[in-house]
Amino acid sequence: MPENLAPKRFTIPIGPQHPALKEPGHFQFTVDGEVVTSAYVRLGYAHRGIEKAAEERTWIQNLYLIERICGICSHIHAMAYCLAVESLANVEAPPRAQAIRVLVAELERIHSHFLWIGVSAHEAGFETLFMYSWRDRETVMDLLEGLTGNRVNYSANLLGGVKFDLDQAQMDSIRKGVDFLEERTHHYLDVIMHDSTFLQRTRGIGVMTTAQAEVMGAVGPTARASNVKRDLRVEAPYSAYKTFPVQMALDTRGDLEARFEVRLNELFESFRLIRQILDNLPEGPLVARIPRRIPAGEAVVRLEAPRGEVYYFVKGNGSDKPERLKVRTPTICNLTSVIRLAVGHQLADVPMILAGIDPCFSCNDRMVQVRDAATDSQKMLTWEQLRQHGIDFYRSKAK
Amino acid sequence: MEPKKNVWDEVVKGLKTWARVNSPWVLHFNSGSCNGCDIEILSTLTPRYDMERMGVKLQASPRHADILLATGAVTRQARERLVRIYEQMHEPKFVIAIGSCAISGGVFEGCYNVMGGIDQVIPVNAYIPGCPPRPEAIIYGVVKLLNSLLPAGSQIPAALPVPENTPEEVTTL
Amino acid sequence: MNVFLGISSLLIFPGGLFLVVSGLLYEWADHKMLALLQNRVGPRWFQPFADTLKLLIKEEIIPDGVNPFMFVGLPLVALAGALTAGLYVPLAGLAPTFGFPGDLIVVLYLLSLLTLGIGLAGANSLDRFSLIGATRTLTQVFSYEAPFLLALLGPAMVAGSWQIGKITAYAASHWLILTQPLGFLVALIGLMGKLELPPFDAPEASTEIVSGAMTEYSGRGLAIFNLGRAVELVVGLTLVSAFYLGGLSNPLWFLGKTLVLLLALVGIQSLLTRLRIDQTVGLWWRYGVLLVLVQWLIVILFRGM
Amino acid sequence: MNSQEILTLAEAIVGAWDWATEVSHPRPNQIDVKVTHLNELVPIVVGLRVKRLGYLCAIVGLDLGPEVNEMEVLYHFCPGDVVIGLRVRIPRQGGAVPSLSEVIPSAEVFERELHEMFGIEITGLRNTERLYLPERWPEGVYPLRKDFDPASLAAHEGGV
Repeated sequence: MPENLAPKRFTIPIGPQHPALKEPGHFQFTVDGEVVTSAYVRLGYAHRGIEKAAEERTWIQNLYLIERICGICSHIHAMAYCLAVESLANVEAPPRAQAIRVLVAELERIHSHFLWIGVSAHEAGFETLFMYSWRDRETVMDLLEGLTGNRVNYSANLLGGVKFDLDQAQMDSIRKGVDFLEERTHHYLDVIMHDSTFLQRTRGIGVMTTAQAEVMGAVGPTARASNVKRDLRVEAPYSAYKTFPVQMALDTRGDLEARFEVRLNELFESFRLIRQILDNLPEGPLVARIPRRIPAGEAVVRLEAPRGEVYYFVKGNGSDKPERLKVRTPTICNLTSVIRLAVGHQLADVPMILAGIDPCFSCNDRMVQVRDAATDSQKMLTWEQLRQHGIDFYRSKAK
Repeated sequence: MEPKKNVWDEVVKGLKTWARVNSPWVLHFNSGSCNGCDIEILSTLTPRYDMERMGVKLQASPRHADILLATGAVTRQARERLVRIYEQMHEPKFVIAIGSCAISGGVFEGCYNVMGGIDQVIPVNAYIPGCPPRPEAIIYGVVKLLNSLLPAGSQIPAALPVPENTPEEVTTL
Repeated sequence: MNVFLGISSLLIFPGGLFLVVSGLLYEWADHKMLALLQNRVGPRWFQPFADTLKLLIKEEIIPDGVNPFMFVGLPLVALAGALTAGLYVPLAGLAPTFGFPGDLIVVLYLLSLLTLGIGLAGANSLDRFSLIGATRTLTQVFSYEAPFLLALLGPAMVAGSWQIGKITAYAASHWLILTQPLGFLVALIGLMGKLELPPFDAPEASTEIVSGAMTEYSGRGLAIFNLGRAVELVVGLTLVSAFYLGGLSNPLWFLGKTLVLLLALVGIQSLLTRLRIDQTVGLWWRYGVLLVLVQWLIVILFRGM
Repeated sequence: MNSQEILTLAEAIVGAWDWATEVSHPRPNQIDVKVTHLNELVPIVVGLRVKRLGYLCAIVGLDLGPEVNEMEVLYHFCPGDVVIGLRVRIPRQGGAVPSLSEVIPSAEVFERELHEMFGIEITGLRNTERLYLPERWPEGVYPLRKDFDPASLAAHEGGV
């Protein structure tokens, strides 16, 4: 064994190509035996430079670019962009369009949470739950395809409204699909709360206290699992959430099991909301006219994506192209806090902790946190430097 | 004069292609995609589409894989990781570019951090268009690539009994 | 004549070829049942054959910083260990070809030779994933080996001999699963630990350490290791079913018994999440050993009376 | 605290005694504050933080273009449904902004993106390594500036 490799500690690179990550992210965990001593993340693999590209496309062309920031929450990004542009041009989407937008947003939340249950079960090594949850997810994918024509990136939004309408047959199929999904969610909630081997991998692991979540700025279900009351649909209701209020799903334990339960309890909220919207869908047109040249000004829009709060900032200069578009996605806030949680856990828990925040690097890679020097991961740093750097970093942070 | 056809060579060659076509192990690498294609690749392995009936298994290490499913417009950062992964794979290896981003950079063509399609970095054997391509399209692409390895005319046996009244052109891949 | 018979029993019937083919078929049965439990269609019957053949003809790369002799030699040692263990086990319900007093211990040693081979293969490379995989494989050996051996010694005690032939003869008359249920349970779970089936597949947990000790292997090395695993599956299943499910019987009935046992394994496999390595060791030393000792106590008291 | 109370409280903090700030209300639930003296930025942020209004949503960099030769940094704090915007103008070349990472840990990430994309110096930022631009990105090239042209990128790296 060459001498520089007979250390007490290794640096375990996870990613950019790694079965635990369905997307490219490069995490380096220095482990002492099986316990993680320091952790940092080097992303940027899915950074495509969307903000610069948005400045060279017209408002309408940008819609197709924005939808492809992230494949799982593409509707939320498009909806946020449309709301921002509509508030710049102070145009209000008609009530029917707003209700349909919220309907598709909630369907997307169901699809994203089912996907997440499968992926984190796969991280824990529970293949059957992965297979079952993804089989049930096909139901909501069929509903979305029935509505919008595409399983993923369904581009339901237009500037000023929505592209399609709902007829009676589609409403009935949605109701039937939602009933089936609700019954399955009860089953999964039961599995997650009572399956002993699964609990061994989630109970008491990756605990984040309320104060930590507050200071680190965690958002979405990760924050709500640590009893931080942050849910934009309740705090700052936007578009149709004003007429269809939502309750917040909270938990106090802040460990992985709590994050599972918060996301599943949220689903029940979404099912109720979808039925409520379907029952009293307001009549009226689908699109409001919006001028090609958007008047100058700035707009800030914040929405509740499946992973947390997404923030859009749009600045127009009166031409048909935006002057500046800024997107801050939820994963970056959760990632900075979760990387610090990984320290002290077993290496085997790390994929589960990472999966706990449902990271979406494609959203997130517009922005990332790098801690170590910009060294190529292949170049062997001496272990001592690496470890010392890690420990200094955390000692100074903890001060 | 055309070399005498040695029966033994034919049998060995036939056996080799039969083995390679019937157990294509797959490795997935996302070089900067919006993960729409990646979740469709994952859904081909789940119960409804289930590629395992074709012998396709998602492998964890490039050493075990024959086919590299590359998605996403290659970003500068992911570029040399993609090349290293391609070099770590053992011959005979194939690359399938999945999704319009992998083919030509798609909607992100022209962004400063994007290099465009996968074929600008590594040789690509099959392209599957779509944003994202449906799971059936991905399976169709993989099976078409495998059929291209077989001697002309023959095909992979359909893993599922084809219902009687399906039209002719559907069954011939 | 005797030499020819010896060689054919070594290479053809209960030995090499038959063992490898039945190993691959059992592996297919394992994957197919698992897939059906996860309501997927699952692989075709010739899938393991295609996988092994494809791996054998893949390009062979020996990574640098690795001792080439061990890199190539270890898979052969592992397969040899598993194959020789097959000779002492009553395959397909027929009497074992060779046997001598104490061959139960030899068989278990040969089977753990395979796991040792995999561990050393992992430790023999620069890749950090295989180093972690190797440590996990070897720690897991220490966790399930003792209870598994004790569970198999239960029937040996009752039969009064450590020769597999005699134990299976004794087991033919009375079904030891009824008299020693705890021992059967520990033997079954121990078998899952030995074969590294989930929930005990931490050593090659794909989502944490790529594929553990096997990360650097491909082509011939991986094919031979997989063959060794398949043979180990057959040997383990026949051993446990011969001891606990009423010894020898005609091959068809014996095949049925081993498939029922495999179905039980697959059922447990699909229900549980992968346990962390410290949890598996904790589980074995806290509950595994306890159960088996209680079983021994009952056996001693009952026989003593 | 409903949004009205938050608004009045924020108004009080920002407009207190002699901060050199101009406060405006572009939208019902929004306060826009132009901070003229750079060294007053951190005290205002500490004030907001103390009154539990300090949830930093994002830091936005705006390049007002080579002719105006100025850049603007926008800090958005969003307690509840109120948006409090602190706006700071700095010269385009060599402009520097004080770092908030001591007060708000999560600000470190946003500031590093700002530094990397606009070339704005952040005084007091602990590590300024390459964020999400690739490791071999040429120094001194800032993609989100108005006068950035991709051709120069190819020339630098020989079209890597």
